[in-house]
Amino acid sequence: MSLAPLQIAVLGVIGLLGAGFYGLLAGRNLIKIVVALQVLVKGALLGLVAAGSVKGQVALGESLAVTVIVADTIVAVMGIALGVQIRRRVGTLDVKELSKLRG
Amino acid sequence: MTVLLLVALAVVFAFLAIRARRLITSALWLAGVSALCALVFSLYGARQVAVIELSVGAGLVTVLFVFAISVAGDEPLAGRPVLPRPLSAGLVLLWMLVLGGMLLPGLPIPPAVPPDRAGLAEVLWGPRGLDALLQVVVIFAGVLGLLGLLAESGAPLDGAVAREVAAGRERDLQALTEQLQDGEAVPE
Amino acid sequence: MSSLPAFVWMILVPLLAAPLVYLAGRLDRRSGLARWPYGLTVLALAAAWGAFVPAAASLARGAAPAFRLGAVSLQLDGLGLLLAAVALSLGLCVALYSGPYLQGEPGQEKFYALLLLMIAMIVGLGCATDLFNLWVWFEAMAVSSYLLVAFYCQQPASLEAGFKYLVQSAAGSALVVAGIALVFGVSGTLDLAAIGAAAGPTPAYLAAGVLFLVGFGVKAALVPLHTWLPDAHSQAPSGISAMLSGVVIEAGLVALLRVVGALLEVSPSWPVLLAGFGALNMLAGNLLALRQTQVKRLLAYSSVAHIGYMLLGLAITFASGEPLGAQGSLFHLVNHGLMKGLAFLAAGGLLYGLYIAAGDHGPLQVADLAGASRHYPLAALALSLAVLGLGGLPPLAGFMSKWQIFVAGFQSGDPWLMALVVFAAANSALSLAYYAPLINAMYRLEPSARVAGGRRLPKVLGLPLVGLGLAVVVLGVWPGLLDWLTGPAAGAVLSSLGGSF
Amino acid sequence: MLQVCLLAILGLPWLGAAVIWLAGDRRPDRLHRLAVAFSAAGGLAALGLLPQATDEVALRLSLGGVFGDFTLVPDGLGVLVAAIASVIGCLAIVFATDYMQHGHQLARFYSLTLLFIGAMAGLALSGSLLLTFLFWEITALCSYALISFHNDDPRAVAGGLKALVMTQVGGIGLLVGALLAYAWLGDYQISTFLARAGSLPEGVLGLIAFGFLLAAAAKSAQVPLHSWLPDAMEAPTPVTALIHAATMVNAGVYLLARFYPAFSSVPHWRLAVMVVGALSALLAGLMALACGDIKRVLAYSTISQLGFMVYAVGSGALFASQFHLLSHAIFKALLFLAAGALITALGTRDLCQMGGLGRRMPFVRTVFVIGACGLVGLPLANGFFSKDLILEGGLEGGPAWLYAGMLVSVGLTAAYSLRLVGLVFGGERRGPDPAHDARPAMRLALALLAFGTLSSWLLAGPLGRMLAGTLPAHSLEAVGTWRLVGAILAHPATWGTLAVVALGFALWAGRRAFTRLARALAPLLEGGLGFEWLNRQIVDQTRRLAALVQRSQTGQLNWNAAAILAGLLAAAAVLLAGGRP
Repeated sequence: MSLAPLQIAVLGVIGLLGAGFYGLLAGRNLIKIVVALQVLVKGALLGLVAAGSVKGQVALGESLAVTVIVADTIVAVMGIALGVQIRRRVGTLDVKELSKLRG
Repeated sequence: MTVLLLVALAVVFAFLAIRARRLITSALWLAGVSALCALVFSLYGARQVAVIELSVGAGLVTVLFVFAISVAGDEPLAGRPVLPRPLSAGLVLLWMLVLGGMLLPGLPIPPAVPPDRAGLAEVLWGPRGLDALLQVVVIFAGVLGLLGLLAESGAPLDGAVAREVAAGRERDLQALTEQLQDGEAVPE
Repeated sequence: MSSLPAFVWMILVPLLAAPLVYLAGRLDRRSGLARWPYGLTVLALAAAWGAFVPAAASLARGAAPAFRLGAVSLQLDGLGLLLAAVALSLGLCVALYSGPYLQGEPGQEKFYALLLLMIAMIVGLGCATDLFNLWVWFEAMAVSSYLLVAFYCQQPASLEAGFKYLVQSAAGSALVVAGIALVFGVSGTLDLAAIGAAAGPTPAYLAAGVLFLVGFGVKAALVPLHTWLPDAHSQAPSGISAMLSGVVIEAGLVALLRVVGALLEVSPSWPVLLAGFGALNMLAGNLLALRQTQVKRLLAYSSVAHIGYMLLGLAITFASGEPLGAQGSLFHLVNHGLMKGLAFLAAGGLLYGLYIAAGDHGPLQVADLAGASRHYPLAALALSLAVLGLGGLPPLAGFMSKWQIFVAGFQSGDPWLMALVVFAAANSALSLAYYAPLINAMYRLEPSARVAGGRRLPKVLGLPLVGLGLAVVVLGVWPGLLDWLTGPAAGAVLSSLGGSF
Repeated sequence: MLQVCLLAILGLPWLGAAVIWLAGDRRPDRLHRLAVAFSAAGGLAALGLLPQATDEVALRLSLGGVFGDFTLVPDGLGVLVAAIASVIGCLAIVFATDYMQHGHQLARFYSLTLLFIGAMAGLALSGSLLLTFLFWEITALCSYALISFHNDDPRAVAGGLKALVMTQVGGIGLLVGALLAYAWLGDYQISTFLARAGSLPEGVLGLIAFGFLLAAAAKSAQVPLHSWLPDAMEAPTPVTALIHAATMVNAGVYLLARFYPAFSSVPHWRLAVMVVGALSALLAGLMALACGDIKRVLAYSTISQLGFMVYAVGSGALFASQFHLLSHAIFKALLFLAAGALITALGTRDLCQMGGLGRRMPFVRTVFVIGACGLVGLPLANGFFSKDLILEGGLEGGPAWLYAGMLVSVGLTAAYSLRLVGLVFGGERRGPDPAHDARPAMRLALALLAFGTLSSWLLAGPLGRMLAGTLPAHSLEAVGTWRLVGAILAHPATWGTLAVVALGFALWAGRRAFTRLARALAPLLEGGLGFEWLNRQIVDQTRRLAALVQRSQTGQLNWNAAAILAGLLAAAAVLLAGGRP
């Protein structure tokens, strides 16, 4: 069975999105939640690049991907900073403990 | 075929990053995912973004994670997960099946299109100039946010109210540090 | 530079002012009052209004002002103008208000700079015509709002809220990118109009539609994606709560609308989906608000319910192809911005007087409001007006926009939509069960311990309250006053549906 | 002139409300004077409007779009209700200057009362369905705010909330009706609706008709939506007299009467209206017999009397219903204000602590008994004529079994009125002595109302002429006062009714014979015949549901992410279900 590049990319996107979501659902550690977010975005990035390549617009796909990488790195950095700050102020990285706001 | 293998490996690495017990391992697996993605990108012809992904995703972000872990500590968390594991796995699997079921069967196999000759820089600063400008905004906002988040409460304050606020903060901080010291003392 | 169309200045002025504000704040650090950043921010937003007027005028003349940079163009249409109007007016009020509110807090220059950035990004988002560009505006807006939510970054609760907000919003945004990749991979274009022409009922577009709906839906607080909202709205500084509730979630809705408009052909179930989420939002929002004892959390849940009304109006237009539902819905968007802005600013005023001025960051409880009317007559009256308007009582703005949505529902002649309208009306009645006790508490004679020991409110704090309060009343008495804004906006929604009727 | 009067009726009270709110609580005596001045001016304008009634649109304000034209049509029906609101409103405010003498938050009290007067007049005069709905809601809002005026009392807060939510739920009926009418006719004008109702599809007209009935039942406190009115008695007494006896609760009757020509042909509608009215009259009369709070007794009696009016509309006796509306507004306002005078003097509303007051408060006793005569319908009081007209109309236009039920209600009215008067004024003194008899301003208001109770029936002829002349759609017939009186006196049913009244008196006088029955019934009656239970159930179930939903907001990030995933799945399912080409 041979798969076209697009199919492979779609498989990869689904796999990475799934892994990322599993991380969001099962992760306990704040930092690990940020890791899961990164995985999610890797999936989306893969999709963008593959789409560009399939449509013969590699550079366009690349430029979109760069924008996403920049934006997402910023988000990751802020997530990490929030995590560090939470560790400092709340004293834990456990997401389970981080549920004072509810109801 | 190589692409398929690499993608599959990236997904496996991603799951390992999620499953890893130690944060540091998790960060390293993530770097692996990033590197594999970069490889896949370059196989898709996107060489420049591959380089960027490698340096930013596998490099910079990993360094940040390691830094954060060194600051925040890396104790494994005891106790049961918030969601029952089968439920998380079931939901995710179901979602992957739905998405896959929607996408894979009906996906048209597109005709090979000759790749364009434009380079990343030309596109990014030419047709997608607005995106590039907005990236600057995002970075600016991010830096401001980071400064705000990591700022210590040492900023100059004014007036009676502010002094009160500062005093309250000091008290909180002290209580917190004491608490933390106590908390850290117990396991040893 | 003078060749730039006026509406671009609406984006550029706050955008360029942001670094200036930050720099001014750094130079002015000594005083701790942040006079310069505050003044500059207010000035910049007022100047943006100066750009708004010619932009609106040129749109009214029938010209469609556009700005192109490379392959990406920004175009001002009715919907964009409406979003800009809400963002700028609420933004100006919030900026005015935050000066006294944040007095003495560290890091104010960052607050103002980010506020300006956020407003600029929202205005830009309303004008985007390119799918990916839309996402970039959206993401930039989100990034500039993270610190604003977690502004009290010494407080565990606001850190918690900030982190939840960041994670959920980032997850949603990743889903949107995945959707963009799908659309791009199938159609090869990113232009929304071109996508609209190319899209058909194939699985790939369908999957992209789902991803967009959920991705933008997180920001627009569709139930069950709303879970970040009460935390973020209640923990942010009150001005930001007003912005989040009055503009940011609506910006999510507008983004959703743009994308769904382009993907309309993909599925006939869009109206069902919108109406379903609308009903769910109304019910869940009201029920969740019913048991709240914290004022700001209660108001946050009421935003969830009000998104439901807007969705209902949009669903009516999607189902019937008549602009009236969308017009009502967008009118409600404006009114909700004004009313909820007023509510959060008034509640924030009370929070300031009762807690923050004393250095306490506890939540404002409904019980704390007892007797507030005698010590804080303006804030109490403003909050009463706001919640009565939100509850849909005449002659306040909220009634008129709800009425417009209801009329649209009945004119469609569809029994399901009519039933939904009745459901919405019943929800309005239900919502009074939590709005009214707020008023009762404020007009008690016996002051709570908090009120008895509360501080006076700075005068400037009252200015936005008066302005927004007047707007809520005037629009309720004379709803036609905003037709110039809502009419073209509804037209823009219709034309984004591609004239497929 | 007409326009000036109209604007004055609506505008003066609202202007007064704004002025008083802005004036604040600092100088109470100035507030009293301002309130009296504005309400008196409004009342005079309303009286000036009476002779100018017309069925033409007098004022038109075009809002454009889906809001249509706001019009004011001062026809007979509207002018009557507006005049009642303005005049009794003025008297209630005069009374309040004494009643609220030591009150706090006077500015809020007077502003809301004036706001209400203006809104009620607007509701009556409105010629557009949307405007009607608008004023309808404003009156509900004022009613809520005034019921819970004493916000420190949890019962007042609960009562206000209950009134607000129940009338809002009923208001949905009016909303649906107005929306349907607009969707099918493209116009909000009531005149258009009355003229073209026949062209509506049968189902639509039926929906509108029953929607309006629902709204009317909620507003006029008819079974099964009546239970908010007794709880509304926590309001300051002048407000009770004005809003919850004389004016706002009439809005339902007014609505039904106004639209009667359009709905009378709807199958089962007339019967439904009559049954609702008769049931309310009967059940509320029973509950009034067992009640121990003077204001609640009067509240139940209001429900019962409103039931009479609703019954009259259903049977087609429109003139009788409006005539009784006028009579009831006067004598019930009198009774409530007199009760207010008692309450200020005694500091309690409990009937068990009254008794023997006849000699100590002779003035209040006299006017109260006059009011009770009106309520019972004894000859020479206005209630006699209007109630008998209703019963005659019912005998002609409705089934006999309902008429029999109404006769029982008449007897019950006599019984509980006698009980009330006996418990308050007769027998031994059962509590501390009253501080004083009624104060001067109170006396003025009470005396005017007592005079009205004894003489307002003289207006039957002019009222009939005005209604017949300005309501073309209703096809009413004008009859002169004396001919009407003659006809009433000559009708055998009148004497039957009087006999039933005597029976009712006898029932209370010989109550010892029924002790066991009364004891068995008492808990049932005090519990509001199960309606209270039903209300509580609805509230409890809603709260339970809310608690359930609240548990879904776990505050756990992992669950939040799961919700996003669930949203993805649900959206995919819906889109897929409809998305297959």
